[in-house]
Amino acid sequence: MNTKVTIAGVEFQNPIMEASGTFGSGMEYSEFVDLNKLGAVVTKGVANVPWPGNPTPRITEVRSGMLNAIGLQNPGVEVFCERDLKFLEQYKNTKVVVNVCGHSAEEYIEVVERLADESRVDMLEINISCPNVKEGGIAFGQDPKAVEEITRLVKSRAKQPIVMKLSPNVTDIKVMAKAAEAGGADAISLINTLTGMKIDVERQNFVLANKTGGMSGPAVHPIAVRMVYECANAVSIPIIGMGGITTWEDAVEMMLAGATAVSVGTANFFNPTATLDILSGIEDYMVRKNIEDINSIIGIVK
Amino acid sequence: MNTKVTIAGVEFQNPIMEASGTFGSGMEYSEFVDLNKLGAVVTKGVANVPWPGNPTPRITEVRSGMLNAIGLQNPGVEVFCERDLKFLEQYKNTKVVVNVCGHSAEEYIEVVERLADESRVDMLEINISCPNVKEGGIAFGQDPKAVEEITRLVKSRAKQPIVMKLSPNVTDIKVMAKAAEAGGADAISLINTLTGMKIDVERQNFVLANKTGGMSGPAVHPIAVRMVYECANAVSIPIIGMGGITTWEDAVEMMLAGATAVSVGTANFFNPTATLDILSGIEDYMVRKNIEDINSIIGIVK
Amino acid sequence: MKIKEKAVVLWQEKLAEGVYSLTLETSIVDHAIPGQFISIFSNDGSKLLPRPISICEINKDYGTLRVVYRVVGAGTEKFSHLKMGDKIEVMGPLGNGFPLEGRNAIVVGGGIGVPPMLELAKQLPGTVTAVMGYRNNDLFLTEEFEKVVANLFIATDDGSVGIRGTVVDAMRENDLVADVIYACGPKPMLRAVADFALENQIRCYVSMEERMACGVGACLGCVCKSKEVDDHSHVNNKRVCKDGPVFLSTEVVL
Amino acid sequence: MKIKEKAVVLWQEKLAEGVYSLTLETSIVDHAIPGQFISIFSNDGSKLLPRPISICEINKDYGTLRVVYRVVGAGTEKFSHLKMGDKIEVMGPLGNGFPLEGRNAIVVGGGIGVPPMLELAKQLPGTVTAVMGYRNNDLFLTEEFEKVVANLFIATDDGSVGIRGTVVDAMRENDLVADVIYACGPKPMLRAVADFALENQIRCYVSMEERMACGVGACLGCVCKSKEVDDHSHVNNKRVCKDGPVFLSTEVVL
Ligand SMILES: Cc1cc2nc3c(=O)[nH]c(=O)nc-3n(C[C@H](O)[C@H](O)[C@H](O)COP(=O)(O)OP(=O)(O)OC[C@H]3O[C@@H](n4cnc5c(N)ncnc54)[C@H](O)[C@@H]3O)c2cc1C
Ligand SMILES: Cc1cc2nc3c(=O)[nH]c(=O)nc-3n(C[C@H](O)[C@H](O)[C@H](O)COP(=O)(O)OP(=O)(O)OC[C@H]3O[C@@H](n4cnc5c(N)ncnc54)[C@H](O)[C@@H]3O)c2cc1C
Ligand SMILES: Cc1cc2nc3c(=O)[nH]c(=O)nc-3n(C[C@H](O)[C@H](O)[C@H](O)COP(=O)(O)O)c2cc1C
Ligand SMILES: Cc1cc2nc3c(=O)[nH]c(=O)nc-3n(C[C@H](O)[C@H](O)[C@H](O)COP(=O)(O)O)c2cc1C
Ligand code: FES
Ligand code: FES
Repeated sequence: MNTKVTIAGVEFQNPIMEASGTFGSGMEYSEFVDLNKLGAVVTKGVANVPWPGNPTPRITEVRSGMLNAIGLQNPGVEVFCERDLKFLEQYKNTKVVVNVCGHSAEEYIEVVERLADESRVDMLEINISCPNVKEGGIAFGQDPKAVEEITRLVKSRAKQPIVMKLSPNVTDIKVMAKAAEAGGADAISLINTLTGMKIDVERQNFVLANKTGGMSGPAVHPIAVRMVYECANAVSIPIIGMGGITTWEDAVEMMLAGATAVSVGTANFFNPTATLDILSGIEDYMVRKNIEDINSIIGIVK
Repeated sequence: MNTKVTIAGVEFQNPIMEASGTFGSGMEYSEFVDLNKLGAVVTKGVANVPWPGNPTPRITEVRSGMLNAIGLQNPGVEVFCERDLKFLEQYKNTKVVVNVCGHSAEEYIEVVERLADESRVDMLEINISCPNVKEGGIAFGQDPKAVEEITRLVKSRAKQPIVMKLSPNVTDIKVMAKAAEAGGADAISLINTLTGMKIDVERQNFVLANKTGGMSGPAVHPIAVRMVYECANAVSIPIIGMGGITTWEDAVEMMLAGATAVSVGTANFFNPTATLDILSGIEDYMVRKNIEDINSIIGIVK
Repeated sequence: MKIKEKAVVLWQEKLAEGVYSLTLETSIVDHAIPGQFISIFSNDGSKLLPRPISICEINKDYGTLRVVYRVVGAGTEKFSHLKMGDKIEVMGPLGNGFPLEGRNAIVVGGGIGVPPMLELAKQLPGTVTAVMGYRNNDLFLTEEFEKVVANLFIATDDGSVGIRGTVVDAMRENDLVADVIYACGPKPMLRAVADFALENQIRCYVSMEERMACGVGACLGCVCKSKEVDDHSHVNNKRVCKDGPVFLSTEVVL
Repeated sequence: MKIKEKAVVLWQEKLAEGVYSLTLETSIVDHAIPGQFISIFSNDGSKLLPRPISICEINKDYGTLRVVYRVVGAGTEKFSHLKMGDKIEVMGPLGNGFPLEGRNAIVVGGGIGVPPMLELAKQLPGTVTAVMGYRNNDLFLTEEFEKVVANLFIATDDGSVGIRGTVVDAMRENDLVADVIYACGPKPMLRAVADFALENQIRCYVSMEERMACGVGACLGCVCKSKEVDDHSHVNNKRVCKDGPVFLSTEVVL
């Protein structure tokens, strides 16, 4: 039985990753999950310098999901390399995908160049879709010209393959996927969070300090599957699918729709072993359905 | 205590309507709900001629919501006037909002003109956002020029006030709201359903015959609140808010965000008295919070 | 008159592998007739749509309804854990139900289509022959049918009980005749029974299934193709939940 | 060592209006210390995030943990219906817990901040004075505190029991002195206690609250402002779930 998948020449032992920002750099969850068993660890977004993020409350529950407005708090790329990458050294079987954020093209470039010679970094995921950053972030991800341009810039400086992470808050996700492909992206990942809002009716005020937050969790899964399906039929670069994946069925759905690999985000918060549970569910499915190679199910539902 | 709200000169005894397509023309639910107590009955989309809709399965459950791909099955405007409007004659306290669908501008116009002299029709809701119609429908709702144009056309022929119903499947809902306003809309309503997909992993096929379906129910509520809030701050015409309203809190949230009235859709399916339960919840809230006039809470959260 | 209320679980038992019998105390019973169904709702806020389940027995004296269901997914799995005294949201009675006709009736059930035939068999005015199809010898409800029908024939896929084959094989092999047939089961079975009825010029009612949302005829989610133009939308689509689930085999496309 | 598992409800009782005591059998107890908390999960698939609840008592002999909580929303409302034998998903122990210090300690609890002080009071090495604030005479846990502390002072908002006023009023009025103070309760109370401690040059630990998602330090959802640069992100944000919930009153912005 083969569970290996390859994206832009990088071979992952299996298609299960966790989603950026939901797993730190794996440290905290290593008490629950043997990181060496994951396809990849995808780190929390890293910027050129430390970012303080948004004021609290940053988190609120919504039905079958949550809103977050962390605002990309992170220690900056220096501390990240010294601490997080060093920590990840010990997990040789697992690939490391570093999620990169920035307020401007220059900031992305700075991070990408700092990471260029870090051997522990197998791939870069460029977050052009975080809805919680005012100046840059989502603006990039909602304009195809900007997507193509930033992709081209980042690609020209990056030593590792680059995955462009797309925002679902767009009229036509296919246009964004094609823009990333045109810019030279090695792969795309989707979906980032959908912008939502919750109001406290007793206090008559926003629940989140940031007013809006990014919605994630099982509630968004049908939208994510639709978008992955649309992109799979619009571009020929591989797709990392995510959004609400909670059970192995959700992951298989995403792969049938066209994802080469999948990321598990919010589910970690209520099931710290979600990634490995999903992996073993997929393995059982393969046995039951006589699937020799996981690659044979990618995108077969048309 | 005043629960009356006014939209484009039409006075509703309270801000609670049901959402188009989830309540027929009220007949089936009149066993559970005294239609005379609702702010308005909003009918299922009506076209110029009968529409057969999509093949089945048309319905599937998703977490905290559902997907539907009914495809606007309806008996056409003639039967609608003879049967449904006649039926609604008896509910004098309740306003009637007729939801209008079409494949082309001409088809919308035909319906609007046929309804012009029907005294039981208080308002028209123009559905330019149904994701299940290939030829027209959503294409209109995703292009601001088309929105403005169809609004202008319909407005020029309609005798009743018109509400343009917007699609949430867009990058910037404010742009669409402004386009409707520019075209002369008397109000806007939002959100229609978000396009989603579900795949059956055992059969390795789409669950819905139509492949994609419109997602509705509590899962979409945070997105709907965000969009209503954005529109309320972008246009000065009134907003009918909907999307996942299930409890009175959901309805109040929507009004605090800027909706003058609200529609309850999917919730009817699991709670046939949802509309009236929500109404009485709001009344209790007004008493508890000493709110004399429901209008005083509209859009106060900024 | 349709009701939505919390029913009380009086009794639940396992009848066969994955098949459960649930007896509910609910005032829905007051207006229920055979062939109608109820919507059962989950207590889980992420599972909102009803699970439509046919009525298997109606006991007006005790104010109880019985349903028999197979565990096929997350909803029915949760139902299978219900215990005496638990409360569960139900709505009904829904649908049209079977018209009670004929001096000689055959009731045909396949798999989880068997249960609705029990109350029907009890209430039919004439002589009733039951033909029941199962996968294997893990039968259910057969003893209860024996008590209320004149003849009972069983067909199993693996031949472990009764005839090896389909319910139609059983009907043919036993040269069954009647003036009306009632059938509930998988589509291919309904099709075969309808063909048999047509050949033998017997009036035939079939009970249909479709995914539902409202259960009351409002959402147009659950339509099946009808041969004639339908009353609601005039487009040859009948609503299974409202115009059905019981249709003449000749009025729908099977 | 953190564990996520299904705990068994051994006992639940109502202590005061809307306040419940829940005793759980769970192996989380093996590594739990006072001031830590557990995440309690709902069985409802639409409510996914944990409800963080402080540990009120630790009984390693029986393998049980006790928590005391107030019903404030849908999640805690559902918990209040748990009965003996029910199972519920929990994760823990989470957070750092209180360091056990001092020869003379004051433990201060306000409202639903009272419970975590009980196990702390039991385990503190020195003499313990407890100061508890409640809204009114609907007290809870006071009898249990009486058994384990040297002195117990009560303050109520309405003056119906003990001193009318705040816990700090009670501390001032009774001229309480100590070499360490531990406090849990609403922010304004923590602020007042911290000020009192500063004035009197007493070391003071406060237990903080924030909305949580992961509960283990990964999501950065639950930060509070710290005076010094934090170890994780170097931006003066400490994670309540991981770096806390217990902080020195001087290291955080209250
Ligand atoms: C009129 C009618 C009468 C029925 N009577 C019975 C009965 O007496 N006994 C019995 O065991 N089953 C009966 N069924 C089928 C039963 O409704 C489904 O097996 C059940 O809804 C599955 O729910 P689940 O949550 O376990 O499965 P899931 O697959 O997890 O359900 C997910 C969704 O799909 C829907 N769904 C799944 N399978 C079906 C199906 N076959 N038909 C319609 N909707 C489906 C569910 O209602 C739910 O909305 C009947 C169906 C209909 C339409
Ligand atoms: C470290 C810590 C320890 C706590 N210890 C206790 C305790 O011992 N006893 C007790 O009664 N309460 C305690 N709380 C508060 C408790 O977590 C909330 O009252 C509870 O989560 C409310 O859940 P709900 O579903 O009833 O309310 P809802 O308002 O319906 O909850 C909705 C969401 O908001 C979150 N939330 C609501 N209120 C709070 C809050 N005050 N703090 C953090 N998240 C909140 C919930 O976790 C949930 O995600 C503690 C909180 C923290 C952070
Ligand atoms: C708390 C939280 C923090 C996140 N931080 C990031 C981030 O730093 N960079 C990024 O690209 N995506 C971030 N995301 C988005 C997730 O990676 C993922 O795209 C999204 O949550 C959808 O997946 P899910 O539904 O499985 O969580 C974050 C999501 C959550 C919930
Ligand atoms: C079964 C179904 C049918 C619908 N039909 C229509 C329709 O005919 N016209 C329309 O404008 N919206 C239609 N809608 C969209 C609803 O009116 C509403 O905008 C949407 O469902 C969001 O609200 P909810 O989450 O409360 O259901 C339909 C929705 C559902 C679920
Ligand atoms: S389920 Fe809504 S019409 Fe049948
Ligand atoms: S709750 Fe995730 S870091 Fe604290």
